[in-house]
Amino acid sequence: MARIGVFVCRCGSNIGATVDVKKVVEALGQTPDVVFATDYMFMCSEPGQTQIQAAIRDHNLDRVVVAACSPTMHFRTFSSAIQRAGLNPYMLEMANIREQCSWVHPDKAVGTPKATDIVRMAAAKTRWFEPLYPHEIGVTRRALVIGGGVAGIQAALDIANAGVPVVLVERSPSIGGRMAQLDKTFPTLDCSGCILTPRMTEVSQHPNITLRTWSEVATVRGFVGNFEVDILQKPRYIDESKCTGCGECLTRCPWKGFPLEFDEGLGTRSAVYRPFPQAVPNKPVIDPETCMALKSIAEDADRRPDPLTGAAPKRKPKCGLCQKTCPREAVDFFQQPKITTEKFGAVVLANGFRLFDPTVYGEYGYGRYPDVITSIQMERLMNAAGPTGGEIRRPSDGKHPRSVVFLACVGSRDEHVGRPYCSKICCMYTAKHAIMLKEHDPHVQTYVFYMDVRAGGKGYDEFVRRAQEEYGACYIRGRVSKIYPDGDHLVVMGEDTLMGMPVQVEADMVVLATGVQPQADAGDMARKLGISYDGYGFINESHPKLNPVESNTAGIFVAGMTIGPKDIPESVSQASAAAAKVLGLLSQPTMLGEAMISAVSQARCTGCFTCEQVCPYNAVERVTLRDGRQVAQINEGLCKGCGVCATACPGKVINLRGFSDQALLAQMNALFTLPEVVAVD
Amino acid sequence: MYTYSYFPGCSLHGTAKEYDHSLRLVAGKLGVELQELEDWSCCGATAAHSTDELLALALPARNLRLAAMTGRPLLAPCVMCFNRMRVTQHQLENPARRQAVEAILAEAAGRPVGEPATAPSQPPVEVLGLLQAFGNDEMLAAIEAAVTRPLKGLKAVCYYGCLSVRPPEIVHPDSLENPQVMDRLIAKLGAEVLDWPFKTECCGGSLALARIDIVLALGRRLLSMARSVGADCVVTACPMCHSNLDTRQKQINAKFGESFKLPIYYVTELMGLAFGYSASDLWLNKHLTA
Amino acid sequence: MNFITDAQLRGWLAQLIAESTVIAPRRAGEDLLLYQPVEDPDAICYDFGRSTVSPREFFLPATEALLTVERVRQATAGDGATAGNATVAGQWEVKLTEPHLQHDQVLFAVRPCDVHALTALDALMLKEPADAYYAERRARTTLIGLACEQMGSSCFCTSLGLSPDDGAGMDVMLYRADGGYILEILTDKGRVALASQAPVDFEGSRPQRAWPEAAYQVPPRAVWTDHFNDPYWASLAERCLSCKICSYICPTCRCFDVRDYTVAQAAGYQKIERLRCWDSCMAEGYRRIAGGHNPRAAKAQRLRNRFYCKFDYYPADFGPLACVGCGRCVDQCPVNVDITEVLQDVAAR
Amino acid sequence: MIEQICSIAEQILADKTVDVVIGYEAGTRGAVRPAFIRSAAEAGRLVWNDACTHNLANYVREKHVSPKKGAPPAKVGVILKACDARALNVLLRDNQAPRADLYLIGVACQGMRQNSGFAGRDLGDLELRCQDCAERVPAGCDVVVGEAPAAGVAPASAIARELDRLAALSPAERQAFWDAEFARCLRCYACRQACPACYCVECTAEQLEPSWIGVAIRTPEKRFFHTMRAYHLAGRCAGCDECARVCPVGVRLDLLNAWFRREIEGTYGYRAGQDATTPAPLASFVPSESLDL
Amino acid sequence: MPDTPFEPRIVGFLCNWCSYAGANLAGTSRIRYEPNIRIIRVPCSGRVDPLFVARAFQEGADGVMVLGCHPGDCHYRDGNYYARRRFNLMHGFLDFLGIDERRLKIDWVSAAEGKRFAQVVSQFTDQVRDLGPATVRQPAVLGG
Repeated sequence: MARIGVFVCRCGSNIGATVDVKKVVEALGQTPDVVFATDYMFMCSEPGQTQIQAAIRDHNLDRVVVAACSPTMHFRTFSSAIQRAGLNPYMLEMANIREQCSWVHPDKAVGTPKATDIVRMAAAKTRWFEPLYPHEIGVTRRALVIGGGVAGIQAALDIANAGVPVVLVERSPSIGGRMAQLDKTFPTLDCSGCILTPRMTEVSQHPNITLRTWSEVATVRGFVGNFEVDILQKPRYIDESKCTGCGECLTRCPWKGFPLEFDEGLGTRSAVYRPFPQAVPNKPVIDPETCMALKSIAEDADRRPDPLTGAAPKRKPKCGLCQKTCPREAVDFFQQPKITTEKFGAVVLANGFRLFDPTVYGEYGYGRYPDVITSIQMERLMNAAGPTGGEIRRPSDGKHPRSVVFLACVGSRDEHVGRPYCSKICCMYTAKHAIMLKEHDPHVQTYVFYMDVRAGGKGYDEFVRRAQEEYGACYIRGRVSKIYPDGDHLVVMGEDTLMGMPVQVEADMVVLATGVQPQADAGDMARKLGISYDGYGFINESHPKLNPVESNTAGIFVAGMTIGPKDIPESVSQASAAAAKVLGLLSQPTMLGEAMISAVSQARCTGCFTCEQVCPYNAVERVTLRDGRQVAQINEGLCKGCGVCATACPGKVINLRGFSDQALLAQMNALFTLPEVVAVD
Repeated sequence: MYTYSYFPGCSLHGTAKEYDHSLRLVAGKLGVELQELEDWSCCGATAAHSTDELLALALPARNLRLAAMTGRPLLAPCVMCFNRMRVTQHQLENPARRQAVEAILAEAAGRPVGEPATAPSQPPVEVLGLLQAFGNDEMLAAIEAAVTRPLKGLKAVCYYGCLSVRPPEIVHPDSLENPQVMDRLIAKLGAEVLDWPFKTECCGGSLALARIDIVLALGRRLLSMARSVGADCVVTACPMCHSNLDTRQKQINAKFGESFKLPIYYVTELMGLAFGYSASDLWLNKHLTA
Repeated sequence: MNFITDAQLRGWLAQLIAESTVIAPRRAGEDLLLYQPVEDPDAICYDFGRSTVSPREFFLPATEALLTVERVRQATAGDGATAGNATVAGQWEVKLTEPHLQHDQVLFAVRPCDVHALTALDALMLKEPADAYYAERRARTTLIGLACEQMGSSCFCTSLGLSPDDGAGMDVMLYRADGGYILEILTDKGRVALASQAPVDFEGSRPQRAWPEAAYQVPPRAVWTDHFNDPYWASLAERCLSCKICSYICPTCRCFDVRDYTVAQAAGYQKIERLRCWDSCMAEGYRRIAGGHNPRAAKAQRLRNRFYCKFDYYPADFGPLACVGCGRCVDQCPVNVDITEVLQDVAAR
Repeated sequence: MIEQICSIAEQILADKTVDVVIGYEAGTRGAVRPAFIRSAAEAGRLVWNDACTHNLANYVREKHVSPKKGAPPAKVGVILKACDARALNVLLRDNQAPRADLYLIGVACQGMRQNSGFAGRDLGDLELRCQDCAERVPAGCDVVVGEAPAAGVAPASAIARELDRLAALSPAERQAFWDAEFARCLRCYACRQACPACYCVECTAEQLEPSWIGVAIRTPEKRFFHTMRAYHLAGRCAGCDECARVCPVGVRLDLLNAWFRREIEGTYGYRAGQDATTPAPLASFVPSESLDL
Repeated sequence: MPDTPFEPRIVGFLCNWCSYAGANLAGTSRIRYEPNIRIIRVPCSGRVDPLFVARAFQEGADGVMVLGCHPGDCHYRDGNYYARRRFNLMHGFLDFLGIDERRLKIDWVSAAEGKRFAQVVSQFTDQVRDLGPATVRQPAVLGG
């Protein structure tokens, strides 16, 4: 006979106001197997927990129901409380009478009976609880950082400096990310490159960091402490081990004039190229799309080694100048993609963001009018290492613009383009652009069309004021309805909502402050890692306030823009936070696994292995019993406790601990056996 | 090739007779059969839709029902009619609104209220504007083939105006800001189509009579842009745009000391010309600016 | 001897139906005849050989609550009171109820073999200590027999020394005759049941029929004992499905399973039922005992037990054979395990 | 035909390909019943006619669920009709019998008659499943005896029509129909015992933990038992309809299973027992498929 | 019993990561909805055995909801895909057994859709209220 104790929390007035807690307690006190029921103002408080522990001792309880908030909120709190009182931590059930009752049903007459049901159902469920004991899992003391932007770099360095080996995977040819493209950073205006490049070099030289650029995470298997990751190394066509980065090949390559990604199409590159001068590793890549040699090889089998015999190609590739010039013979046209599998204990996801594509705003004419550019292009124009050597020349005719119009919130705070959120950084970098333009050329007049100026942050609002007051940026509150060319300039038609009238500004150049959005493949990456993400593709933190850098999958942490819009200092601090979490996890040789996982009753298993078929984690193993029967067995390390197997098992011989058929049935029965009886004489 | 129920609307029987005429000519040439919708009535543009919502829906709804009964797609060359029809179809997806309108129609038709005007099973009529009907690849091919007198050397800008592209989620233009369908069509006629930024700018629309000053200002803006890109003419599919640009040109010149002499053509008129019909056939003399 | 016309019989049944639960044969589908409570005399089927399922269920129901336990918590009781704001569970008042038959029963048009079966069951069920539930049903049921007019293809009651028109054990016996039935009142219970009726006296005796000779002999117990370990049983059992059809339709099988269930629960209230349900020695779990050991795990052991129970153990322990030759199991076995074949085989070995 | 069957049986017994051949023999009172032939000499006992309705795949399983400790599993030859062969495929797919230990003798079938397999009953029309059968020749057997009927038999869809009839009723009417069916049920489990796909070590209906159903033999329990069993067989029932045949009180169990078969074939294009490899439809999915309720 | 207006009894099986979280969000956002639903938390919609639902109806539920993550977003990768198939079938089968299919609702509610959760629940509750009490009601000794 179970001895259940029920503890109903009033949560101040959160529950007390809309649920007659006394009545609930009384009803539960009357419920079979419930030997003790009480209520308290704040169960989660110290005295609340002490009360529970006292009751466990005094009434010799073996199961506890806490009727309060959602288990996602306080299950841990109470389960450790009952554990301290000597109960198995899993002999606890939380009845969620706050989020799912008192907060949504303001009427006591409704809330009270519903709460009573919820608690009774919980009590009935606990009857079928059994003590659970999480098993120990070994932990691989090695971390994977995905993304070589400033966040990834920071996380990698922090972890590595603590003595833990790190592999940093970056899909582009160099680390540095968006920050490397920037000219200056707000509000201090210190040079982005100058502060980032030393960190990049540090990464490349750090004994504990293995840098894997031009690589991607292909698949992720395993579980916290024991991840197994396939990393795909894309062919660089240049042997990194031989290449010294001398750059001879670059000067010789005859295939020039292709848009350089790093310069956002404003600059050009040759077929063999280095994304930017300070790239890390400072080694070129050959682009198979544009390289004559590689194209000739792709088209002509005779230029490839025999796939079967491996015999040398019958004909040479076309061109091949780089190969000829390379003093170290590092050029290898036949490099193949490689997949290597490595083990990690923890993962930090910092795969960054993508800028909004403004072409959907036809009225701005981006893509039609060369002098309408995006702010990241502006960064490149301003950057001394950029396509114009830091001179502000407009794309169309290379003239120095005299009048420049900035449009804020392009792809931010706009339902119509599916981006209702604020990108957070645009107000600031636009102010920065306004200031820098003036710095470059005092004759420039800048205009900024904005919705609101959002400059929360240390020295931020002052910065925007400076842009207006010291650098004469003309801020116009309103949206732009149309941009069209008139002669050699652009006409920007908009509305000044403060003046309440339409305005027209003649501009030599228009800069669109494009908003922030998740990487195009953010969803795929999240699915690879088995973590959840929101409607836009930003990763969901496991708790927005209390676990801001944890994903909802143990062992996988997140930092930077991949969670949502934020500026550099925020990204960096998140990276360090994630690093700290990783180090905490990897500080122990072993850790406790999940306890609420599946178990097979092998005596009754028919060995049909439907479970094996459905298990998303390959957690089902085949074992042969002494009597020769082959039956299923659950790998406790791999099982994540989804219960799909328990449901699929034709013989119902798989039990999902904590959610057994029995427990769930009892929980349901409790509801229906309830209102049957009115009174018995 | 195609057979459409044809909804001329008031304009094509009045101020835009030439549009109607040229359309019938070129349609015939292209083997497109137009069967004027039996007993059609006002589409509810301007006057109605700026005064009474239900009326604005009931009027086109009636025509839509008539069209539904023919089982043929409905061609409404006047962009205003086209727009009203499409908008109404959209609005009537709301059951409450639908009922209200049905009630009115039922009354008008002397039928018991509540009885659905069109059997619910009946698929909604496909409503096409001129550009939808003649802008598809198949028609473009036919048009190209029908050209006997290419409009070589004619520099044209295509003026779509507002209603043929707005609201985009209802009329589904190929592009809200930079539509191409008319450009492609005119190009097939051998004319040189110039890109210009005012394809979908405002002509003053129904302010034509109420606020002439605005209409003149907007008209001037459009015409000067057309001129500055070097256009010989402006092509449109909208009687409202046409009258605002054509009939008002003198006044614009007078008011702003301009000297515009830009003919405003209906798409179908240029088609007609290219197909070898002579200007008089097309009643080009109906234009004030020629 | 009396005679009752069809019309009279109808009237009589109508009256019986008014006074008690009348259970009679009804067509429940093609080649499906079941004894069921009837509301309307015309629903009764007279033209049948033998019911698909034996009427035993009206004496040993497939499921009956032997006992109902209600636990009621006195909310106000001192020790149930609230100490501070804490409610401490207190005493439960327990209330027991035993079920009783709502109305007297009349089992109409029951065949002699099925009543022989009841007599056989009595030997066990009414033997002290008697099974109160069975006893009550027996006592409160009037048996109105209907003599067979011929034997079914699988009937072999005559081989067991019984006769298809034997009124033994009946309260009233009916024999088909032109325009009605010859009626024989055999007990006071029968007389009471007929009280309101005035059947015409009937001179002469009930129709005498010559029934076929016994086709099979039941081997004496000694033979059974000898063949207990005969491989015959294993080979016989190979095709057996271990379904329980034979024992569930059998008029003499009586094995059951008793379990307690909570059937209702509420604040301060809990209702538990002790259920007795049919079970069968054909079922694999039937003999499984605590700890999982199963002395009759093998199909062959179980099948063998069926015949030993009928022809060896039961007569030994209680006297009568536990088979009345109704032949139901012969007809219903989906894999043709034929009890008469078994009798011959055993005898032949 | 029977000669062929006998000679095959004789041969595979003689050359020890198998230890036993499971086929059909003549029983008492004109019944046909499963036979277990262990020596070439006995092979003559085998019969083949339109009363060989039993699904012998059911017996194959028993040999394998729990072999005696140490003892090698018996090699079994078994005679299968098309429907039986499908049932066997399900068993193979579900790991319930090693193909290596089986020798499958397929028999092209002209359809079986109602009342088959019971003593002293006259054979009736073709069984419903046979009226509906479009596949007369068993697939995946080691040897097949006989040919498909010359003209492809046009399925009568007798069961399908009944499904449609029920589908046309109101939910309440359907419930009434099933309550009446289940009321008759004796819960004797003959349906389960006769079912090749019911190979659980312990039936969920009898398990103590989790205890899904009490032992009571009352309509609610019976209703749930049949609901459970039907779902349990969804995608695994190959349609031999033994359950319906053996039911002593004629509960229309064939309809329950037929409903699932039709639905699954219609929605997921899967036919239970179509082969021995395709995973069960409820143990697989297509990410893009829709939830069409 | 006094004849109070019929209030349906509705059981809701909610997956822990999306729908249950969605229900919590509805709570934290104080979005009111029909109170009839009684929520049973399961780790994944893939854990919900269609037989729980069949059972719920026999026990006396007037309606049953099964809510999980949107397809593709299952916390356990595939769980809801299996749920989708199982209920696609069970939905029709229960109807075949006489349980009006409008009494069973399968839907996907994400952790971010608190508002939607409230709407789905309220709409379904109204629907079932209109249908009236379920007739399958056969409270049974079903063990457990």
